[in-house]
Amino acid sequence: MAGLEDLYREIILDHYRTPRNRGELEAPAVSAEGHNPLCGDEIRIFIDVKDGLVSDVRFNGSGCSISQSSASMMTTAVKGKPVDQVRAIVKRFKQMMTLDEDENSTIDESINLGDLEALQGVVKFPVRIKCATLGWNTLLDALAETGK
Amino acid sequence: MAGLEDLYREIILDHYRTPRNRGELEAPAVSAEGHNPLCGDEIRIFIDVKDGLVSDVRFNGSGCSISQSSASMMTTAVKGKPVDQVRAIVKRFKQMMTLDEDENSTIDESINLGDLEALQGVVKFPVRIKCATLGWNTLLDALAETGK
Amino acid sequence: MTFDVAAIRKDFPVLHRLVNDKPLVYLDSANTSQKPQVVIDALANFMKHGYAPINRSAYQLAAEATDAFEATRSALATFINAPKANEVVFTKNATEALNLVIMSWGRANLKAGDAVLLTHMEHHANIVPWHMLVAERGIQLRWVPLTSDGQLDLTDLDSLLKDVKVFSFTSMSNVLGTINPVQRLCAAAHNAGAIAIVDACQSVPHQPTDVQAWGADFAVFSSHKMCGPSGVGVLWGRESLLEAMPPFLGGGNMIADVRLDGFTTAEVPAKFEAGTPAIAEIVALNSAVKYLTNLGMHNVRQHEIELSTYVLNTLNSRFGDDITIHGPTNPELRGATFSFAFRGIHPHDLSQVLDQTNVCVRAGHHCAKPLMRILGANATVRASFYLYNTTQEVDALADALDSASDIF
Amino acid sequence: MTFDVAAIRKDFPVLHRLVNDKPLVYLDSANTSQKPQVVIDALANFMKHGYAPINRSAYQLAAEATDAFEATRSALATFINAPKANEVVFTKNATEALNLVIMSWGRANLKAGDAVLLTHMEHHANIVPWHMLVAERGIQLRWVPLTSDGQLDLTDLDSLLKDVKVFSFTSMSNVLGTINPVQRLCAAAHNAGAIAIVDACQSVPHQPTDVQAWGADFAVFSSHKMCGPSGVGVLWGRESLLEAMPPFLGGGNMIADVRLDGFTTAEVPAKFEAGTPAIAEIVALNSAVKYLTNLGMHNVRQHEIELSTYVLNTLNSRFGDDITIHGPTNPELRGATFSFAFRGIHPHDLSQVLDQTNVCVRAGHHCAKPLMRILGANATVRASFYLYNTTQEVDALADALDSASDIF
Ligand SMILES: Cc1ncc(COP(=O)(O)O)c(C=O)c1O
Ligand SMILES: Cc1ncc(COP(=O)(O)O)c(C=O)c1O
Repeated sequence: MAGLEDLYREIILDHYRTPRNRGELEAPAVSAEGHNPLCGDEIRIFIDVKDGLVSDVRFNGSGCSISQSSASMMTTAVKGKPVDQVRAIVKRFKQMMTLDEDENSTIDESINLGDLEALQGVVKFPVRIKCATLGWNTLLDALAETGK
Repeated sequence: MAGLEDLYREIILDHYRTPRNRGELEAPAVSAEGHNPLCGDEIRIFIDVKDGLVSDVRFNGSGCSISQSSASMMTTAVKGKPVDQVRAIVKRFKQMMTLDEDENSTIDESINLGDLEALQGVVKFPVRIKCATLGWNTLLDALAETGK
Repeated sequence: MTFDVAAIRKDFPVLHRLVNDKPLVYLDSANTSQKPQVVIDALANFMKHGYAPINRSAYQLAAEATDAFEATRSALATFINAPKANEVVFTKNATEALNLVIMSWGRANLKAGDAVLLTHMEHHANIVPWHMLVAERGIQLRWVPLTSDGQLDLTDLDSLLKDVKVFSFTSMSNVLGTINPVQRLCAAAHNAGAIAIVDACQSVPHQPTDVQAWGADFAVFSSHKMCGPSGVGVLWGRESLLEAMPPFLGGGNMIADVRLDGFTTAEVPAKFEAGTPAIAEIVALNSAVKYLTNLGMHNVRQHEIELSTYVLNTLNSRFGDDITIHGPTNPELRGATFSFAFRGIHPHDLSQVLDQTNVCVRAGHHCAKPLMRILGANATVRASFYLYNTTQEVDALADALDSASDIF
Repeated sequence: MTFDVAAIRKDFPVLHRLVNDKPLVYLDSANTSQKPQVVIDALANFMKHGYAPINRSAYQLAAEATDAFEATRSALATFINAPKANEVVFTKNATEALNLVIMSWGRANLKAGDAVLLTHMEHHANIVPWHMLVAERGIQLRWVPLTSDGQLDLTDLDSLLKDVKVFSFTSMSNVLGTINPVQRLCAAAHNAGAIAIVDACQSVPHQPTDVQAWGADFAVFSSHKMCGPSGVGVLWGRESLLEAMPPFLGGGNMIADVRLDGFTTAEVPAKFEAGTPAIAEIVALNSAVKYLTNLGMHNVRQHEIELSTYVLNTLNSRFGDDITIHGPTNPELRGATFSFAFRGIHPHDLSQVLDQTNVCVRAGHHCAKPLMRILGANATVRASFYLYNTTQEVDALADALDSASDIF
């Protein structure tokens, strides 16, 4: 539909219809829960961190196409990566989601977001940015749990 | 000054400059206090009721020309009168001070307000009606005290 | 008089705004209503020629402003058939009005263990302040459940009301559209020795209101949902109850006297109106009340019944099992507010697609998360209709729904 | 740029209104200010073309309204030099803002016996909520006294501050015009381990504000005194303090989740903004902030110093001992708000006479009864000047005062 192509790219709808890494992980994996009070979306991210690597990651919950596909794409982007690199990807992704770039932070061009670039179109729909970042912020919370 | 003749009649200014029955009464007289939160005016009414007669009445406090003269004129109007008649005068006066007549109450034409009629002009200045009625409402409170 | 929607639409400038060359189809009036030109003019004219403080100054400009301000209080009293104008208290919104009653009456009258009855279809404004009082006072909350078609299940009402001190409920659900039997509920509350608080936000703008016929003790509603300016809420309460309540916010206007060691309160309603109120907005609200009164609230209600009938027929016949409309199926038992689920499309996505053809609906939990959980949803799409909506706009909604299926 | 009052006056429609064929001399801006055409237009235009709910709906009209609404929050943060926009909380007026801090921060942090320091020149809004907390919590209040020319007597400040948890004071007296040394008072509070709450109602509209330079913890002010619409107040608070505070009003928008058995709160500022806010008024307030910013708050202050100088010279030279002007005699130490006693004429009578020539002044206790008692008066007449007032209007005031002597 005219005007919405930027939002509902095919790859996004694909991750929405066929989510990757959907499910849960048992302890010692940790988890965190995120809410979008605006629309009631809920997400839970499970991660297993071993030897500084995010060895496994899963998500569940319910929400709109943007929040679900973004979470699904996020899991494929971070799975198996070192924690440091995961943090860098999260940072890069959140930069992409910001309308006004934070002048003080430089963009790490070495990080290639790959398929995630498809979510760039969300920036034109400011109300949906929170949907796209929900899984990512929850991932940060889960990472914080591993430090405890 | 043009426009204010109705408010500041000569008799009103006379009672303001030379208040009648100003002062206090000792027990067994009773008293009540009234405030006009709008302008900070304060008034205290003392009455001595004997054998169903308001045998003596005094007022003190401070306030504008309208509140003070109205209280002064009130004391001269009720002093020595039977309580029933005093209540009737209060009622008649408050009727005069009302912009919209209460349809259900009939006006007792037998009560002649005399000099008090001068205060009729206050009705054109709605903010000042509370000044004019302050002493009268406080008199009702004082009468209620005698019943206790 | 017939209800001439085409003429009414002319009164609302925003309905003529084109967004991306298409007219606006505003179906979010349960959230907040649009404003007729007369209200906008009343507000602008007062600000241009009559703006002044109220209550505290004696000059003519201020006296006129005070009269205009108090005229709204009287007009509202007439509009809801309150016995006295001074029973009408101005707040900033219905939420503040509910907090005022719950905190002021509640703190003075409720102690640990006391029970309060609510319903499963309440708005957060009639839940969260009670939770705050639970935390502060240890009161307990009970809930009237719902039937499968979204009405209050009153089977056990009498036992639920046993030993209850307050029954606080909505006159119409902002999610389901259900119109509750307010009069019956107030009577049941009183029989049980409880007071009745009516959250009348969703009914006052849409049908005639008579707080005396209801037999309510308190009622709250908002200006912004009834064609009036934003920033104004209304609390109506029985004079004797208001008089016995402690103040809520402290400050100017609500006092009789202030000393270094304490204060005494003014009479109602001033006692509950601390600080400078929304002067211009309250003055302009009178124009909204007049506007609604001139249309006739019975006519507004009739129009919405007709719209509701058309909505139910159109959506059900066009979409059959693909659509689940919550709430009563009988238009006489509901307002023109429809929450629905459609072809498994997430409400947020659905509303985004509808917006492409300027169909403005709300997607979310509608400030009723407990009800959402009962409906088994995180969110719904809600289309809510008002006096300016037409059957063509119902068709526009249906067409837009159809196009959503192309994407998902 | 010189400050062109004649041009500014053209922006304020009400100043061209003739009452009884005479122009209005509006000298009551400390009570509430008049509104420039740009603010009225912003309000009307938004209501005509852009009105929509904020925060909760996803369609374009609502997204635009939300952006316009949040733009005001950012503009206000810049206007008072707040570190972050989300430290700006919208309330209905400054009174609610004070109640919010006092009740929310106070209930969480003050216990029986804790001391709070106020001053003898506070407005009821910064006294009554504390009295309510005295009754509820058993805290104790202390007071900074005044010097004979109406300044804070800071001789014993350090001992007054001993063991004090909060120092809450006005940046400028609404009766005396006295400008207080806010920065010094905040530093003294912090030295003593107390937080500092600044009632900035009378200074924000009249001079540059920098809450960071002040070193304050909270500040409150009202839209209606700074050329903005009525119905909006502002609370600024340090983010860390706001985050640690419990909510004040409960309802929609201030929650993260609500269940039948409890709720969790949203982030600041939403946590303190329950219910539908004054959407259109807050959007229009941005135009007032722009209007003031374009004039330049330094210029506004300079204009008012010049007016104050003229007021003091004119009234003292024309009336000598017949007039007693309260507050500082040095225009650098005061705002252009003058309370005075004149020839023993009762303030209410005096303001009535002034009104005959359309000179609008307030007579009363100005919501500062404790201060009135210290001045030994039930009431004063107060003439308060703003950016649109002229020296000719000072002359009009003096002429009107002269004519009052004819009557009394
Ligand atoms: C049923 C109901 N109660 C309370 C409210 C709260 O009203 P407001 O946001 O005007 O405070 C609303 C509207 O949001 C409502 O629909
Ligand atoms: C110093 C001061 N504080 C507080 C207030 C209260 O402001 P508002 O009436 O807007 O709540 C006022 C104005 O009335 C004031 O002058």
